[in-house]
Amino acid sequence: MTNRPNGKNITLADAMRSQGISRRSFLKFCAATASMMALPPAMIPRIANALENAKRPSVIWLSFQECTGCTESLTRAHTATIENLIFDSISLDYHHTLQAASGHAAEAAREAAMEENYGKYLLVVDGSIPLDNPGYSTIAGISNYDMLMATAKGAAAIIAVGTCATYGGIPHAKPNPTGAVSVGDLIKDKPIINVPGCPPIPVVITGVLTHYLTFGTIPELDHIGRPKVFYGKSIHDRCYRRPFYDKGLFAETFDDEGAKKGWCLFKLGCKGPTTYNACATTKWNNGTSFPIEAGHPCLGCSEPDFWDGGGFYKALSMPTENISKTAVYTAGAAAAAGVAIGALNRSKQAASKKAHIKVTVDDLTK
Amino acid sequence: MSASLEKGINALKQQVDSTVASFFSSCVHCGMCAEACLFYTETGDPQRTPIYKTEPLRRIWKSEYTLFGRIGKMFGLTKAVDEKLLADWETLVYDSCTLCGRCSMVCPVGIDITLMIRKTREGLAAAGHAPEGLIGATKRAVTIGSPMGVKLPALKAQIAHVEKDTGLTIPLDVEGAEYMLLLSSMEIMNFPEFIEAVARIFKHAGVSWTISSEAFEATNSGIQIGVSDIAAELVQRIVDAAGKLKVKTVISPECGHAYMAIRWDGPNLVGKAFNFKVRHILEVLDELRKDGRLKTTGKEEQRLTYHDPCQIARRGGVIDQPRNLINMISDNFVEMPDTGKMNWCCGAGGGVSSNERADEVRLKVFQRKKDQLDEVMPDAIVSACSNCRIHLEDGLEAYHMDIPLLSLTETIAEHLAEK
Amino acid sequence: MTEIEFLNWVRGPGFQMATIIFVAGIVIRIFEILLLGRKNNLAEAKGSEMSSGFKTILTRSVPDASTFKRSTFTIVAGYIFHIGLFVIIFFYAPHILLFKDVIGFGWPALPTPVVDAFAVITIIALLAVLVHRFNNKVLHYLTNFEDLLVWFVTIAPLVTGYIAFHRIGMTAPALLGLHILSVELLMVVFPFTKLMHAFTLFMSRWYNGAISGYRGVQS
Amino acid sequence: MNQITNDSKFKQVIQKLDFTQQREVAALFVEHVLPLSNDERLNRVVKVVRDSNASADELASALRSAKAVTLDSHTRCGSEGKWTDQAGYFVARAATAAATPEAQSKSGGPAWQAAMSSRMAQTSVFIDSEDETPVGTEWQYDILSNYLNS
Amino acid sequence: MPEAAAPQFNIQIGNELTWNVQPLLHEIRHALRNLLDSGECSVIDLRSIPLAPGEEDKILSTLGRGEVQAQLDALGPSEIIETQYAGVWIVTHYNDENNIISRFIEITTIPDILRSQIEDVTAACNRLANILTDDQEINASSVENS
Repeated sequence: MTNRPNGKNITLADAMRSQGISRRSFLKFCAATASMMALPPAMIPRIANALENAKRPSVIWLSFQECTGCTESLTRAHTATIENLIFDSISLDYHHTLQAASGHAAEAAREAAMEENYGKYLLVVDGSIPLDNPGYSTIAGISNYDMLMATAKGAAAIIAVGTCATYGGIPHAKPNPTGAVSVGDLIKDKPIINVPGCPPIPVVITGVLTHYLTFGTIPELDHIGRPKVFYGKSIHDRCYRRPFYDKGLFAETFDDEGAKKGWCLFKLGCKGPTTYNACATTKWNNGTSFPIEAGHPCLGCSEPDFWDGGGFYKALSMPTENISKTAVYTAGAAAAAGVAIGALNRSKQAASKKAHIKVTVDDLTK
Repeated sequence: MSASLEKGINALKQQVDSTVASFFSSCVHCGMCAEACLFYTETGDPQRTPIYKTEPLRRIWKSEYTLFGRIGKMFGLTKAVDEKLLADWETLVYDSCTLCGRCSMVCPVGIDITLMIRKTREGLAAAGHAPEGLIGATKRAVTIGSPMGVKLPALKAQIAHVEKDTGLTIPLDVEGAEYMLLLSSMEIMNFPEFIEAVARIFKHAGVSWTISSEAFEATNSGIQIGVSDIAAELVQRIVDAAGKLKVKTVISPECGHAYMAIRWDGPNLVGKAFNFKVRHILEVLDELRKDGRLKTTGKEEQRLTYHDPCQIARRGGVIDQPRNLINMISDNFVEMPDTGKMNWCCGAGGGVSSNERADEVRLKVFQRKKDQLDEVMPDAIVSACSNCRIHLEDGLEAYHMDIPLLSLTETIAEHLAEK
Repeated sequence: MTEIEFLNWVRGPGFQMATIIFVAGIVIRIFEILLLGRKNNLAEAKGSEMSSGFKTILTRSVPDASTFKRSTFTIVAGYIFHIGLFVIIFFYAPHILLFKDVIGFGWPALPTPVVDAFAVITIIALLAVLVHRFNNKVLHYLTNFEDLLVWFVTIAPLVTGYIAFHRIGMTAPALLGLHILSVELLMVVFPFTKLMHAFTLFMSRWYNGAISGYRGVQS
Repeated sequence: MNQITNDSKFKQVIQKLDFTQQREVAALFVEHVLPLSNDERLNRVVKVVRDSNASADELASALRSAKAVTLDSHTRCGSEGKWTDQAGYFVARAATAAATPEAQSKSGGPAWQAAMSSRMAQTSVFIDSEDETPVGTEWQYDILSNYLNS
Repeated sequence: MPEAAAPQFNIQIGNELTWNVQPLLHEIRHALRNLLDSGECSVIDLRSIPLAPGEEDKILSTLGRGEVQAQLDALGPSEIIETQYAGVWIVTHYNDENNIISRFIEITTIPDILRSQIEDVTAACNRLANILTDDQEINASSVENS
């Protein structure tokens, strides 16, 4: 994010031109974005117009229990792409991974931005929040919880980036030692856009930002807060290997004929059927490919608790626990119980025989 | 006069063993047994579905011998056996079942339903819910020695007769004879010619045989009413007599349940394996045929069919012998549909005939036999059970059919080759 | 609780509980039955219990002609849904994976479309069976709550499984979760109901064959 | 023709008779024991059988009613047997034998069958009265002799 | 490459046909008529229409290539071609890795993106002016050129 002109009143258009990006490129970007967000082509001019005049909104980015993978995913782009184009269009006033300032200086910057844009700034969060013991994760002596609550107060909307922020993610995985929770678990009074994924697809973030910048609203969300545009269909439904699933042609191992022929990876633990994300369409690395295309099953990383699904290589139809052990132990115990009950029955039989009084012809009537 | 619900329940408890438990555990309520039971097919009354008749026993099994049933009992979920249940079931268990065993042959999960109805009778009888007729017969069997009150003098008189008519001697109480012949009261009273037939055949084949004056009665009302104690007592009489006369083989006559009683239930009732063999008269005759000791002449021209008595064929295992014998004396033998082990009962076995209350239904369900006979239109029906014989005659009469009934043994005797 | 959390539960703790009840229930009942024992027969045998017992286990699957005529529907429908269930449970690839995971080995699966067809036929057969239960005089008379419960827990996995495979209506995790849940319901109900016949059938058929084989009649 | 004094002679003589004669003799035997049965239907049967020019139909219906009486009078399995009643049953069987046409007639022929059954009828009467009074058969020899002599 | 159909720009469930080809072509015809009658342009986003593998190619081959073919180099290449049906254009945007990021069928006399954009023209004008006002730059550049 180099040679970016500062100052809050510069529009996106200015920003781009100062980077020598032609308006054609801009139009192309708008078209691509519209297409990607399934907006009618008729909207393209409006998007263009909106973005050109959009004042760069203040964005505060908080990173809690996370691995910086999300930030990586978003900043990975090494050439001028529509993704970082969008980042150039915002004023990233606080992001302790990217900003130069640190410690108290950084916090000061955050407080300043909050004050200046109270009620207007966008809050982006990656990472989950530990509730067990604030000591698990603090920034400048401030617990994640306090920082989130304080910063959320003045936010216009919150974008939870990555599965940790949206659903607790890896820190929340059993046994969840830090008592990690998601942003949504703590904040109920602000619009929250969940952008899950480990990491999430960059264009999804920019798409959401674009939408926000264009319409000033948040996009339509599904029942767990994800933008329908990107999370509306499951990997399975969009998977180019789906026909093999329907036919029942599966790769058994990573190196067998099936794998070579590109057959379905269900048996290798693919979570595509139960995972809702845009990987199969938008792809990764600027649309190069996505895990299944690379021959690896989907981990289901954009779904809650994807880490507790019984292992990445366990097929969806397999139990997550060790059932054979359970069965054997149960059978053993039950056998013992069975013998006991059997003995009980035998004694009952014997008792009835003992209680038997010889029936003679005189005992046939009352 | 001391029958009681407690005794009944206790008796039912005694009946439960691994067979009963596995049978009840397997029933899926498919209803196929109904289609195998002439008491259902001819009346269309679903109550008469065989497995339904075992309800009292089922309840005991469930509430006493299954963990889940016991738990259910604590919460009053498992149905109990009470006076009313037994009273309601009396007509199902005694009037609507001849213990013919056909349901046991078709049950897809292999339940021996008949066995369980038989066991259910133990409970009902002990609780005082046996039919009058059967109680009467049982009393006579125990006190007089014959369900029909036939006393030794009567037998002697009939014997005297036969001897006069045939000039043969009927050996009475001959020690060391090879065979000891049992008779059913039916034969003594209604078909004394059976004695004659046996006498002639055995003379012909040179068989050493005898009749015991102490235990000539083959029938066993204890089996029909379902009281093992009494059944055992009646069997014991025969065992004692056989021991006393040191016979090698006891012959069960042309009577269905008598064979079941002495051949299959006997040893288990007295709790001791017999030291003599038990054979049905037809088995004996077929043996003689095999050994070439039984020779016949001439053939019956008329079209013959054979009615398999349930307890002798399906429940007794004597199926081929009668056919071998009939083929000796007939070139015109036809099988009814559903024959042998799948034959339909005449409708009067298992004590139904001694239970006046069942007279009506007994004749109603005869329709099944009629339909069977209509398929083959025989000139005469051969059988090997006096009870079947009498009831078939009744039924044919009631259904205005004129087909004579023949005893297989007697018919063979008619064809004995002169020596 | 999100669908995925639900799915994880039915695949994890739920399935474990179901397995415990299923296995314990069956083992206890089998012991309960066999330990009751039975008196040995003192009558002179005319045939072998063993051989005719085992023979009957097989022969009872084939009804005699006249029985078939009298109970055609019951037999045909029964055959269809039993075979159907067998194929679907044991020859659908994802199911085989489950068995492989539990018992350690698997076997080749049938093509999914084939299994799919079986599912449709089986569901139809089970529906027909229910209708028959109410229309047939005897069945109507015998039918109790247990019969209906068992019918329900049997058809439920079929229907939910069919819907889950074709992804109709709810989200995929919810559908899959429901399917697994319905199977767990079946497993839990199994030992307490006539479903036990799947195991005890072999005993009762054997006993039946043994009892009459001992008297020289192949039942 | 000399008197018949024993069963073997009795049997021989009967076998010599032709079927219609046998029938007539049978009828006479039945008639003799008729009092032991309290079923009037048998009277008619005897009448028809005795009537040498009775039509086939008449004989047929006679046979039917004779059979009917047999079934009605026999003691059913398990029910208490009353020998005095049982006598009626054997009378009926004698009548049946007499009315049976040649085709279905059992060995020994109608006369012999009737003779045996009517003897059993007589025996039955005495069974209940415990004393072992041997039932005479001479009356049958007489009836036969008379029949031949007439 | 796996035997499975190479990942398409427009991936659909299964490989059974969607039967969207004919309707789409009809839509294009109506749009053309509309263009003639009222001069109104229209754009169809190909991603927004479910198509089975092969169906997209079917559409493209049906429309074929016409006289105009333009290349654009803005944030990765773009291809603008007029099909053999005048007024029907196909605009395809690629990213730097030459993956299609969007594809439109435009029914117009000339796609907007081909036109020089006023903003760019303004910027161009300024840049040129700056250059002309500074001779050294020209000389310098000419020296370099020589």
